[in-house]
Amino acid sequence: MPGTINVLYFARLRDKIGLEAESVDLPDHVHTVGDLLRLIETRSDAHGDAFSDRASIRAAIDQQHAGLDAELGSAREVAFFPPMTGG
Amino acid sequence: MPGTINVLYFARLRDKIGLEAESVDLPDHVHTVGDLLRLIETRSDAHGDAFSDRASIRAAIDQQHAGLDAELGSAREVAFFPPMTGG
Amino acid sequence: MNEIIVQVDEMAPDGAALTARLTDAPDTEAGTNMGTGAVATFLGICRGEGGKLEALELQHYPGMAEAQLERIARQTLSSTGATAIAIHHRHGRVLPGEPIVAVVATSPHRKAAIEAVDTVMDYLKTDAPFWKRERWANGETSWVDAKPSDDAARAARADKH
Amino acid sequence: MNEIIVQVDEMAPDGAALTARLTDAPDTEAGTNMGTGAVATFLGICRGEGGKLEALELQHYPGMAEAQLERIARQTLSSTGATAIAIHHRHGRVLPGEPIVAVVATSPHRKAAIEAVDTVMDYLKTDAPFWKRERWANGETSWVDAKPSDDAARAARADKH
Repeated sequence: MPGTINVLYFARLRDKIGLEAESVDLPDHVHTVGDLLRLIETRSDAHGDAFSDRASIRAAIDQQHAGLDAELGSAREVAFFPPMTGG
Repeated sequence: MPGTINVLYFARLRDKIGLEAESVDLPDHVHTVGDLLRLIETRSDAHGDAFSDRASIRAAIDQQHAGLDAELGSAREVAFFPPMTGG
Repeated sequence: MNEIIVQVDEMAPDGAALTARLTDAPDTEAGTNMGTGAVATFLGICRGEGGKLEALELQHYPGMAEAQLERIARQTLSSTGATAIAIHHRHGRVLPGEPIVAVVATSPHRKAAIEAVDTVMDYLKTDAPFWKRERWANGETSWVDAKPSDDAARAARADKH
Repeated sequence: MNEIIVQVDEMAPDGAALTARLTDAPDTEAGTNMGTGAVATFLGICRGEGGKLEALELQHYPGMAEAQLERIARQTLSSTGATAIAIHHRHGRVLPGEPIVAVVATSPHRKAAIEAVDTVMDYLKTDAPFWKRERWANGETSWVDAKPSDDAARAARADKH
Protein backbone atom coordinates (compact mmCIF):
# COMPACT_ATOMS: atom_id res chain seq x y z
CA MET A 1 0.00 0.00 0.00
CA PRO A 2 1.43 3.41 -0.92
CA GLY A 3 2.16 5.85 1.87
CA THR A 4 0.02 8.62 0.37
CA ILE A 5 -3.08 8.74 -1.78
CA ASN A 6 -4.68 11.48 -3.87
CA VAL A 7 -8.23 12.23 -2.71
CA LEU A 8 -10.67 14.09 -4.97
CA TYR A 9 -13.95 15.80 -4.08
CA PHE A 10 -16.85 16.70 -6.32
CA ALA A 11 -20.05 18.77 -6.18
CA ARG A 12 -21.42 19.45 -2.66
CA LEU A 13 -18.39 17.79 -1.05
CA ARG A 14 -15.99 20.05 -2.96
CA ASP A 15 -18.02 23.11 -1.97
CA LYS A 16 -18.08 22.19 1.71
CA ILE A 17 -14.45 21.13 2.01
CA GLY A 18 -13.23 23.96 -0.20
CA LEU A 19 -10.74 21.73 -2.03
CA GLU A 20 -10.78 19.92 -5.37
CA ALA A 21 -8.20 17.42 -4.16
CA GLU A 22 -5.69 16.78 -1.42
CA SER A 23 -2.90 14.34 -0.72
CA VAL A 24 -3.51 12.11 2.30
CA ASP A 25 -0.89 10.07 4.21
CA LEU A 26 -2.24 6.60 4.89
CA PRO A 27 -1.70 5.10 8.35
CA ASP A 28 -1.32 1.31 8.47
CA HIS A 29 -4.85 0.71 9.76
CA VAL A 30 -6.49 2.24 6.65
CA HIS A 31 -7.42 -0.59 4.30
CA THR A 32 -10.81 0.27 2.77
CA VAL A 33 -12.60 3.28 1.30
CA GLY A 34 -14.63 3.44 4.51
CA ASP A 35 -11.43 3.53 6.62
CA LEU A 36 -10.19 6.41 4.46
CA LEU A 37 -13.49 8.27 4.84
CA ARG A 38 -13.35 7.97 8.65
CA LEU A 39 -9.77 9.27 8.58
CA ILE A 40 -10.58 12.23 6.35
CA GLU A 41 -13.68 13.41 8.15
CA THR A 42 -11.61 14.23 11.25
CA ARG A 43 -9.37 16.63 9.31
CA SER A 44 -11.56 19.67 9.94
CA ASP A 45 -15.11 20.69 10.82
CA ALA A 46 -15.68 21.30 7.10
CA HIS A 47 -14.59 17.74 6.31
CA GLY A 48 -16.84 16.42 9.05
CA ASP A 49 -19.78 18.39 7.70
CA ALA A 50 -19.13 17.21 4.13
CA PHE A 51 -19.24 13.55 5.13
CA SER A 52 -22.05 13.81 7.72
CA ASP A 53 -24.81 12.56 5.41
CA ARG A 54 -23.39 9.07 4.86
CA ALA A 55 -26.32 7.91 2.70
CA SER A 56 -25.41 10.43 0.01
CA ILE A 57 -21.69 9.60 -0.20
CA ARG A 58 -20.43 7.68 -3.23
CA ALA A 59 -16.82 6.79 -4.03
CA ALA A 60 -14.51 5.67 -6.80
CA ILE A 61 -11.09 3.98 -6.66
CA ASP A 62 -8.82 4.87 -9.56
CA GLN A 63 -11.86 6.16 -11.48
CA GLN A 64 -14.04 3.10 -10.97
CA HIS A 65 -17.16 3.01 -8.81
CA ALA A 66 -16.39 1.45 -5.41
CA GLY A 67 -18.33 0.72 -2.24
CA LEU A 68 -17.19 1.81 1.21
CA ASP A 69 -16.02 -1.74 1.94
CA ALA A 70 -13.78 -1.86 -1.16
CA GLU A 71 -10.07 -2.47 -0.46
CA LEU A 72 -7.77 0.42 -1.42
CA GLY A 73 -5.06 -2.05 -2.48
CA SER A 74 -2.48 -0.15 -4.50
CA ALA A 75 -4.93 2.63 -5.42
CA ARG A 76 -3.39 5.99 -6.32
CA GLU A 77 -6.61 8.02 -6.44
CA VAL A 78 -9.87 7.90 -4.48
CA ALA A 79 -12.80 10.22 -5.16
CA PHE A 80 -15.79 11.07 -2.96
CA PHE A 81 -18.94 12.62 -4.36
CA PRO A 82 -22.74 12.68 -4.08
CA PRO A 83 -24.89 10.50 -6.39
CA MET A 84 -24.25 11.45 -10.00
CA THR A 85 -26.69 13.57 -11.97
CA GLY A 86 -25.48 13.18 -15.53
CA GLY A 87 -27.49 12.70 -18.72
CA MET B 1 -74.12 9.40 -55.97
CA PRO B 2 -72.08 10.74 -58.89
CA GLY B 3 -72.30 8.99 -62.23
CA THR B 4 -68.55 8.39 -62.50
CA ILE B 5 -65.73 7.88 -60.04
CA ASN B 6 -61.97 8.08 -60.34
CA VAL B 7 -60.30 4.77 -59.39
CA LEU B 8 -56.59 4.64 -58.49
CA TYR B 9 -54.29 1.61 -58.32
CA PHE B 10 -50.98 1.25 -56.49
CA ALA B 11 -48.07 -1.19 -56.30
CA ARG B 12 -48.85 -4.76 -57.46
CA LEU B 13 -52.37 -3.77 -58.56
CA ARG B 14 -51.01 -0.98 -60.76
CA ASP B 15 -48.45 -3.35 -62.29
CA LYS B 16 -51.04 -6.02 -63.07
CA ILE B 17 -53.76 -3.70 -64.40
CA GLY B 18 -51.25 -1.52 -66.24
CA LEU B 19 -53.02 1.69 -65.25
CA GLU B 20 -52.41 4.30 -62.56
CA ALA B 21 -56.05 5.38 -62.61
CA GLU B 22 -59.23 5.09 -64.64
CA SER B 23 -62.65 6.68 -64.67
CA VAL B 24 -65.49 4.26 -63.92
CA ASP B 25 -69.20 4.80 -64.60
CA LEU B 26 -71.23 3.70 -61.61
CA PRO B 27 -74.40 1.67 -62.18
CA ASP B 28 -77.20 2.19 -59.67
CA HIS B 29 -76.52 -1.05 -57.80
CA VAL B 30 -72.96 -0.01 -56.79
CA HIS B 31 -73.14 1.38 -53.25
CA THR B 32 -70.02 0.15 -51.41
CA VAL B 33 -66.30 -0.24 -52.03
CA GLY B 34 -66.91 -3.98 -52.34
CA ASP B 35 -69.61 -3.40 -54.99
CA LEU B 36 -67.13 -1.26 -56.93
CA LEU B 37 -64.43 -3.92 -56.64
CA ARG B 38 -66.76 -6.60 -58.03
CA LEU B 39 -67.65 -4.28 -60.89
CA ILE B 40 -64.04 -3.46 -61.75
CA GLU B 41 -62.65 -6.99 -61.64
CA THR B 42 -64.84 -7.96 -64.62
CA ARG B 43 -63.30 -5.27 -66.83
CA SER B 44 -60.49 -7.48 -68.11
CA ASP B 45 -58.50 -10.58 -67.28
CA ALA B 46 -55.78 -8.31 -65.90
CA HIS B 47 -58.30 -6.64 -63.58
CA GLY B 48 -59.56 -10.04 -62.49
CA ASP B 49 -56.03 -11.20 -61.76
CA ALA B 50 -55.19 -8.02 -59.82
CA PHE B 51 -58.15 -8.49 -57.48
CA SER B 52 -57.97 -12.29 -57.16
CA ASP B 53 -56.17 -12.33 -53.80
CA ARG B 54 -58.91 -10.63 -51.80
CA ALA B 55 -57.06 -10.89 -48.47
CA SER B 56 -54.36 -8.53 -49.74
CA ILE B 57 -56.66 -5.82 -51.09
CA ARG B 58 -56.97 -2.56 -49.15
CA ALA B 59 -58.94 0.53 -50.15
CA ALA B 60 -59.35 4.22 -49.49
CA ILE B 61 -62.26 6.56 -50.19
CA ASP B 62 -61.23 10.14 -50.91
CA GLN B 63 -57.79 9.39 -49.43
CA GLN B 64 -59.03 7.86 -46.18
CA HIS B 65 -58.70 4.17 -45.29
CA ALA B 66 -62.00 2.35 -45.94
CA GLY B 67 -63.25 -1.22 -45.61
CA LEU B 68 -64.95 -3.12 -48.43
CA ASP B 69 -68.30 -2.52 -46.76
CA ALA B 70 -67.83 1.28 -46.64
CA GLU B 71 -70.48 3.29 -48.52
CA LEU B 72 -69.18 5.26 -51.50
CA GLY B 73 -71.63 8.08 -50.77
CA SER B 74 -70.54 11.12 -52.75
CA ALA B 75 -66.97 9.92 -53.08
CA ARG B 76 -64.97 11.28 -56.03
CA GLU B 77 -61.94 9.01 -55.71
CA VAL B 78 -61.44 5.41 -54.63
CA ALA B 79 -58.03 3.73 -54.42
CA PHE B 80 -57.16 0.02 -54.32
CA PHE B 81 -53.75 -1.22 -53.11
CA PRO B 82 -51.96 -3.97 -51.20
CA PRO B 83 -51.10 -3.49 -47.49
CA MET B 84 -48.82 -0.47 -47.07
CA THR B 85 -45.10 -0.86 -46.51
CA GLY B 86 -44.03 2.62 -45.45
CA GLY B 87 -41.61 3.64 -42.75
CA MET C 1 -49.26 25.10 -29.15
CA ASN C 2 -48.33 21.70 -30.46
CA GLU C 3 -46.47 21.68 -33.70
CA ILE C 4 -46.59 19.23 -36.58
CA ILE C 5 -44.38 19.21 -39.65
CA VAL C 6 -44.84 16.68 -42.45
CA GLN C 7 -42.87 16.46 -45.65
CA VAL C 8 -43.21 14.02 -48.57
CA ASP C 9 -40.86 14.32 -51.52
CA GLU C 10 -37.89 12.72 -53.27
CA MET C 11 -35.29 14.47 -51.10
CA ALA C 12 -33.21 12.55 -48.56
CA PRO C 13 -34.76 13.05 -45.09
CA ASP C 14 -32.40 14.96 -42.81
CA GLY C 15 -32.91 14.59 -39.06
CA ALA C 16 -30.89 17.68 -38.19
CA ALA C 17 -32.77 19.89 -40.63
CA LEU C 18 -36.12 18.62 -39.32
CA THR C 19 -35.01 19.14 -35.73
CA ALA C 20 -33.99 22.70 -36.52
CA ARG C 21 -37.38 23.39 -38.08
CA LEU C 22 -39.15 22.00 -35.00
CA THR C 23 -37.07 23.67 -32.31
CA ASP C 24 -36.11 26.97 -33.92
CA ALA C 25 -39.63 27.93 -34.91
CA PRO C 26 -39.99 31.33 -33.24
CA ASP C 27 -43.66 31.07 -32.33
CA THR C 28 -44.00 27.52 -31.07
CA GLU C 29 -44.02 26.33 -27.50
CA ALA C 30 -41.15 23.99 -28.28
CA GLY C 31 -39.00 26.87 -29.43
CA THR C 32 -39.65 29.79 -27.16
CA ASN C 33 -40.74 28.74 -23.71
CA MET C 34 -37.58 26.68 -23.28
CA GLY C 35 -39.65 23.82 -21.93
CA THR C 36 -38.12 21.28 -24.29
CA GLY C 37 -35.79 18.93 -22.44
CA ALA C 38 -35.72 16.05 -24.92
CA VAL C 39 -35.40 15.62 -28.67
CA ALA C 40 -35.62 12.08 -30.04
CA THR C 41 -34.87 11.33 -33.68
CA PHE C 42 -35.20 8.21 -35.78
CA LEU C 43 -33.77 7.71 -39.23
CA GLY C 44 -34.80 4.69 -41.32
CA ILE C 45 -32.06 3.72 -43.75
CA CYS C 46 -32.11 1.59 -46.90
CA ARG C 47 -30.07 -1.55 -46.12
CA GLY C 48 -27.76 -2.86 -48.81
CA GLU C 49 -28.58 -6.51 -48.11
CA GLY C 50 -24.94 -7.47 -48.45
CA GLY C 51 -24.50 -5.73 -51.80
CA LYS C 52 -27.39 -7.60 -53.45
CA LEU C 53 -29.79 -4.63 -53.47
CA GLU C 54 -29.38 -1.99 -56.16
CA ALA C 55 -32.13 0.34 -54.89
CA LEU C 56 -35.51 0.64 -53.19
CA GLU C 57 -38.24 2.29 -55.26
CA LEU C 58 -41.00 3.83 -53.16
CA GLN C 59 -44.37 4.42 -54.72
CA HIS C 60 -46.76 6.67 -52.79
CA TYR C 61 -50.29 8.02 -52.91
CA PRO C 62 -49.89 11.79 -53.32
CA GLY C 63 -52.24 13.74 -51.11
CA MET C 64 -53.18 10.78 -48.95
CA ALA C 65 -49.55 10.37 -47.91
CA GLU C 66 -49.31 13.89 -46.51
CA ALA C 67 -52.76 13.59 -44.90
CA GLN C 68 -51.88 10.29 -43.22
CA LEU C 69 -48.53 11.56 -41.89
CA GLU C 70 -50.35 14.53 -40.40
CA ARG C 71 -52.99 12.27 -38.86
CA ILE C 72 -50.33 9.93 -37.43
CA ALA C 73 -48.41 12.86 -35.94
CA ARG C 74 -51.55 14.34 -34.39
CA GLN C 75 -52.64 11.01 -32.91
CA THR C 76 -49.15 10.41 -31.48
CA LEU C 77 -48.94 13.88 -29.93
CA SER C 78 -52.13 13.23 -28.03
CA SER C 79 -51.27 9.67 -26.98
CA THR C 80 -47.68 10.29 -25.82
CA GLY C 81 -47.59 13.85 -24.51
CA ALA C 82 -44.85 14.85 -26.95
CA THR C 83 -44.95 18.59 -27.70
CA ALA C 84 -43.95 18.55 -31.36
CA ILE C 85 -43.49 15.95 -34.09
CA ALA C 86 -41.91 16.15 -37.54
CA ILE C 87 -42.06 13.39 -40.19
CA HIS C 88 -40.25 13.45 -43.53
CA HIS C 89 -40.99 10.42 -45.73
CA ARG C 90 -39.32 9.97 -49.05
CA HIS C 91 -40.67 8.47 -52.27
CA GLY C 92 -38.92 7.53 -55.50
CA ARG C 93 -35.56 5.81 -55.81
CA VAL C 94 -33.48 5.28 -52.64
CA LEU C 95 -29.95 3.83 -52.73
CA PRO C 96 -28.47 1.58 -50.03
CA GLY C 97 -27.19 3.69 -47.15
CA GLU C 98 -29.59 6.54 -47.92
CA PRO C 99 -32.38 7.57 -45.53
CA ILE C 100 -36.01 6.68 -46.27
CA VAL C 101 -37.73 8.38 -43.37
CA ALA C 102 -36.88 10.76 -40.54
CA VAL C 103 -39.03 11.28 -37.44
CA VAL C 104 -38.31 13.86 -34.74
CA ALA C 105 -40.23 14.38 -31.50
CA THR C 106 -39.73 16.87 -28.69
CA SER C 107 -41.03 16.80 -25.12
CA PRO C 108 -40.15 18.14 -21.68
CA HIS C 109 -38.82 14.73 -20.59
CA ARG C 110 -37.15 11.83 -22.35
CA LYS C 111 -39.73 9.04 -22.27
CA ALA C 112 -42.46 10.89 -24.17
CA ALA C 113 -40.11 11.90 -27.01
CA ILE C 114 -38.70 8.39 -27.46
CA GLU C 115 -42.15 6.81 -27.19
CA ALA C 116 -43.50 9.27 -29.78
CA VAL C 117 -40.82 8.42 -32.33
CA ASP C 118 -41.37 4.70 -31.82
CA THR C 119 -45.16 5.10 -32.08
CA VAL C 120 -44.96 7.13 -35.28
CA MET C 121 -42.76 4.43 -36.84
CA ASP C 122 -45.28 1.70 -35.89
CA TYR C 123 -48.10 3.66 -37.55
CA LEU C 124 -46.03 4.48 -40.65
CA LYS C 125 -45.51 0.78 -41.35
CA THR C 126 -49.23 0.09 -41.64
CA ASP C 127 -51.06 3.40 -42.20
CA ALA C 128 -48.86 5.50 -44.50
CA PRO C 129 -49.57 4.94 -48.22
CA PHE C 130 -46.10 4.02 -49.41
CA TRP C 131 -45.15 0.79 -51.16
CA LYS C 132 -41.55 -0.38 -51.39
CA ARG C 133 -40.19 -2.27 -54.39
CA GLU C 134 -36.75 -3.83 -54.22
CA ARG C 135 -34.62 -3.59 -57.34
CA TRP C 136 -31.94 -6.27 -57.10
CA ALA C 137 -28.46 -6.15 -58.56
CA ASN C 138 -29.33 -9.19 -60.71
CA GLY C 139 -32.07 -7.20 -62.47
CA GLU C 140 -35.10 -8.65 -60.67
CA THR C 141 -37.66 -6.58 -58.82
CA SER C 142 -40.01 -7.53 -56.00
CA TRP C 143 -42.63 -5.69 -53.98
CA VAL C 144 -41.89 -5.80 -50.26
CA ASP C 145 -44.58 -7.72 -48.37
CA ALA C 146 -46.19 -6.17 -45.32
CA LYS C 147 -45.16 -7.91 -42.11
CA PRO C 148 -47.80 -9.44 -39.83
CA SER C 149 -45.66 -8.18 -36.91
CA ASP C 150 -46.25 -4.60 -38.14
CA ASP C 151 -50.00 -5.09 -38.00
CA ALA C 152 -49.62 -6.56 -34.50
CA ALA C 153 -47.60 -3.58 -33.28
CA ARG C 154 -50.12 -1.22 -34.85
CA ALA C 155 -53.01 -3.07 -33.18
CA ALA C 156 -51.22 -2.96 -29.81
CA ARG C 157 -50.93 0.83 -30.11
CA ALA C 158 -54.62 1.12 -30.95
CA ASP C 159 -55.55 -0.99 -27.91
CA LYS C 160 -53.33 0.96 -25.58
CA HIS C 161 -54.50 4.42 -26.52
CA MET D 1 -16.65 -4.51 -35.75
CA ASN D 2 -18.71 -2.59 -33.25
CA GLU D 3 -17.91 1.04 -32.95
CA ILE D 4 -17.90 3.32 -29.94
CA ILE D 5 -17.34 7.06 -29.90
CA VAL D 6 -17.29 9.05 -26.66
CA GLN D 7 -16.67 12.76 -26.29
CA VAL D 8 -16.55 14.91 -23.14
CA ASP D 9 -15.90 18.64 -23.47
CA GLU D 10 -17.52 22.07 -23.20
CA MET D 11 -18.84 22.05 -26.76
CA ALA D 12 -22.55 21.75 -27.52
CA PRO D 13 -23.32 18.11 -28.43
CA ASP D 14 -24.48 17.86 -32.03
CA GLY D 15 -26.53 14.79 -32.97
CA ALA D 16 -25.94 15.20 -36.70
CA ALA D 17 -22.17 15.52 -36.33
CA LEU D 18 -22.07 12.44 -34.09
CA THR D 19 -24.23 10.49 -36.52
CA ALA D 20 -21.93 11.41 -39.39
CA ARG D 21 -18.92 10.21 -37.42
CA LEU D 22 -20.64 6.90 -36.66
CA THR D 23 -22.05 6.18 -40.10
CA ASP D 24 -19.43 7.68 -42.40
CA ALA D 25 -16.49 5.91 -40.79
CA PRO D 26 -14.94 4.12 -43.77
CA ASP D 27 -13.77 1.03 -41.91
CA THR D 28 -16.66 0.22 -39.63
CA GLU D 29 -19.39 -2.29 -40.19
CA ALA D 30 -21.99 0.41 -39.69
CA GLY D 31 -20.56 2.43 -42.54
CA THR D 32 -19.46 0.07 -45.22
CA ASN D 33 -21.45 -3.12 -45.23
CA MET D 34 -24.66 -1.13 -45.65
CA GLY D 35 -26.29 -3.23 -42.94
CA THR D 36 -27.49 -0.21 -40.98
CA GLY D 37 -31.24 0.20 -41.25
CA ALA D 38 -31.85 2.36 -38.20
CA VAL D 39 -30.26 5.38 -36.55
CA ALA D 40 -31.77 6.59 -33.29
CA THR D 41 -30.67 9.84 -31.69
CA PHE D 42 -31.45 11.45 -28.36
CA LEU D 43 -30.62 15.00 -27.39
CA GLY D 44 -31.00 16.14 -23.77
CA ILE D 45 -31.69 19.86 -23.59
CA CYS D 46 -31.37 22.34 -20.71
CA ARG D 47 -34.91 23.44 -19.82
CA GLY D 48 -35.48 27.10 -19.05
CA GLU D 49 -37.89 26.38 -16.18
CA GLY D 50 -40.18 29.15 -17.33
CA GLY D 51 -37.41 31.75 -17.49
CA LYS D 52 -36.31 31.22 -13.86
CA LEU D 53 -33.10 29.32 -14.74
CA GLU D 54 -30.06 31.31 -15.84
CA ALA D 55 -27.82 28.31 -16.58
CA LEU D 56 -26.84 24.78 -15.63
CA GLU D 57 -23.25 24.28 -14.52
CA LEU D 58 -21.96 20.76 -14.99
CA GLN D 59 -19.02 19.57 -12.96
CA HIS D 60 -17.38 16.34 -14.11
CA TYR D 61 -14.63 13.92 -13.13
CA PRO D 62 -12.07 14.13 -15.97
CA GLY D 63 -10.79 10.73 -17.00
CA MET D 64 -13.48 8.80 -15.18
CA ALA D 65 -16.16 10.52 -17.27
CA GLU D 66 -14.68 9.30 -20.56
CA ALA D 67 -14.02 5.83 -19.11
CA GLN D 68 -17.61 5.52 -17.83
CA LEU D 69 -19.17 6.65 -21.11
CA GLU D 70 -17.07 4.06 -22.91
CA ARG D 71 -18.11 1.38 -20.41
CA ILE D 72 -21.80 2.34 -20.72
CA ALA D 73 -21.59 2.25 -24.52
CA ARG D 74 -19.88 -1.13 -24.52
CA GLN D 75 -22.38 -2.63 -22.07
CA THR D 76 -25.31 -1.28 -24.11
CA LEU D 77 -23.93 -2.62 -27.39
CA SER D 78 -23.81 -6.09 -25.93
CA SER D 79 -27.21 -5.93 -24.20
CA THR D 80 -29.22 -4.43 -27.08
CA GLY D 81 -27.59 -5.68 -30.26
CA ALA D 82 -26.98 -2.15 -31.52
CA THR D 83 -24.00 -2.04 -33.92
CA ALA D 84 -22.52 1.34 -32.96
CA ILE D 85 -23.02 3.90 -30.20
CA ALA D 86 -21.79 7.48 -29.83
CA ILE D 87 -22.11 9.57 -26.66
CA HIS D 88 -21.17 13.24 -26.36
CA HIS D 89 -21.62 14.65 -22.84
CA ARG D 90 -20.94 18.27 -22.09
CA HIS D 91 -19.52 19.87 -18.96
CA GLY D 92 -19.26 23.50 -17.91
CA ARG D 93 -21.94 26.14 -18.37
CA VAL D 94 -25.06 25.28 -20.37
CA LEU D 95 -27.74 27.85 -21.19
CA PRO D 96 -31.48 27.09 -21.42
CA GLY D 97 -32.28 25.62 -24.82
CA GLU D 98 -28.75 24.30 -25.31
CA PRO D 99 -27.96 20.58 -25.52
CA ILE D 100 -26.33 18.77 -22.58
CA VAL D 101 -25.92 15.32 -24.06
CA ALA D 102 -26.30 13.57 -27.42
CA VAL D 103 -26.57 9.80 -27.85
CA VAL D 104 -26.66 8.07 -31.24
CA ALA D 105 -27.12 4.34 -31.87
CA THR D 106 -27.23 2.37 -35.11
CA SER D 107 -28.57 -1.11 -35.78
CA PRO D 108 -30.00 -3.19 -38.62
CA HIS D 109 -33.55 -2.78 -37.28
CA ARG D 110 -35.37 -0.09 -35.36
CA LYS D 111 -36.00 -1.60 -31.93
CA ALA D 112 -32.34 -2.20 -31.03
CA ALA D 113 -31.30 1.36 -31.92
CA ILE D 114 -34.11 2.97 -29.93
CA GLU D 115 -33.59 0.61 -26.98
CA ALA D 116 -29.85 1.37 -27.03
CA VAL D 117 -30.37 5.14 -26.83
CA ASP D 118 -32.87 4.74 -24.00
CA THR D 119 -30.55 2.35 -22.13
CA VAL D 120 -27.54 4.65 -22.44
CA MET D 121 -29.60 7.51 -21.03
CA ASP D 122 -30.68 5.39 -18.03
CA TYR D 123 -27.06 4.54 -17.27
CA LEU D 124 -25.85 8.12 -17.76
CA LYS D 125 -28.21 9.33 -15.04
CA THR D 126 -26.64 7.11 -12.40
CA ASP D 127 -23.20 6.00 -13.60
CA ALA D 128 -21.65 8.95 -15.44
CA PRO D 129 -19.62 11.26 -13.14
CA PHE D 130 -21.33 14.56 -13.87
CA TRP D 131 -23.01 16.78 -11.31
CA LYS D 132 -25.49 19.48 -12.31
CA ARG D 133 -25.78 22.77 -10.45
CA GLU D 134 -28.67 25.12 -11.24
CA ARG D 135 -27.87 28.82 -11.35
CA TRP D 136 -31.13 30.70 -10.90
CA ALA D 137 -32.00 34.10 -12.32
CA ASN D 138 -32.43 35.39 -8.73
CA GLY D 139 -28.76 34.63 -8.01
CA GLU D 140 -29.21 31.44 -6.00
CA THR D 141 -27.54 28.15 -6.90
CA SER D 142 -28.53 24.59 -6.04
CA TRP D 143 -27.09 21.18 -6.78
CA VAL D 144 -29.56 18.96 -8.59
CA ASP D 145 -30.52 15.94 -6.46
CA ALA D 146 -30.35 12.46 -7.94
CA LYS D 147 -33.80 10.97 -8.54
CA PRO D 148 -34.75 7.67 -6.88
CA SER D 149 -36.55 6.84 -10.15
CA ASP D 150 -33.20 7.01 -11.96
CA ASP D 151 -31.72 4.42 -9.62
CA ALA D 152 -34.81 2.25 -10.15
CA ALA D 153 -34.49 2.44 -13.94
CA ARG D 154 -30.78 1.65 -13.67
CA ALA D 155 -31.50 -1.34 -11.42
CA ALA D 156 -34.16 -2.61 -13.82
CA ARG D 157 -31.58 -2.55 -16.65
CA ALA D 158 -29.08 -4.43 -14.52
CA ASP D 159 -31.71 -7.08 -13.67
CA LYS D 160 -32.78 -7.48 -17.27
CA HIS D 161 -29.38 -7.86 -18.80
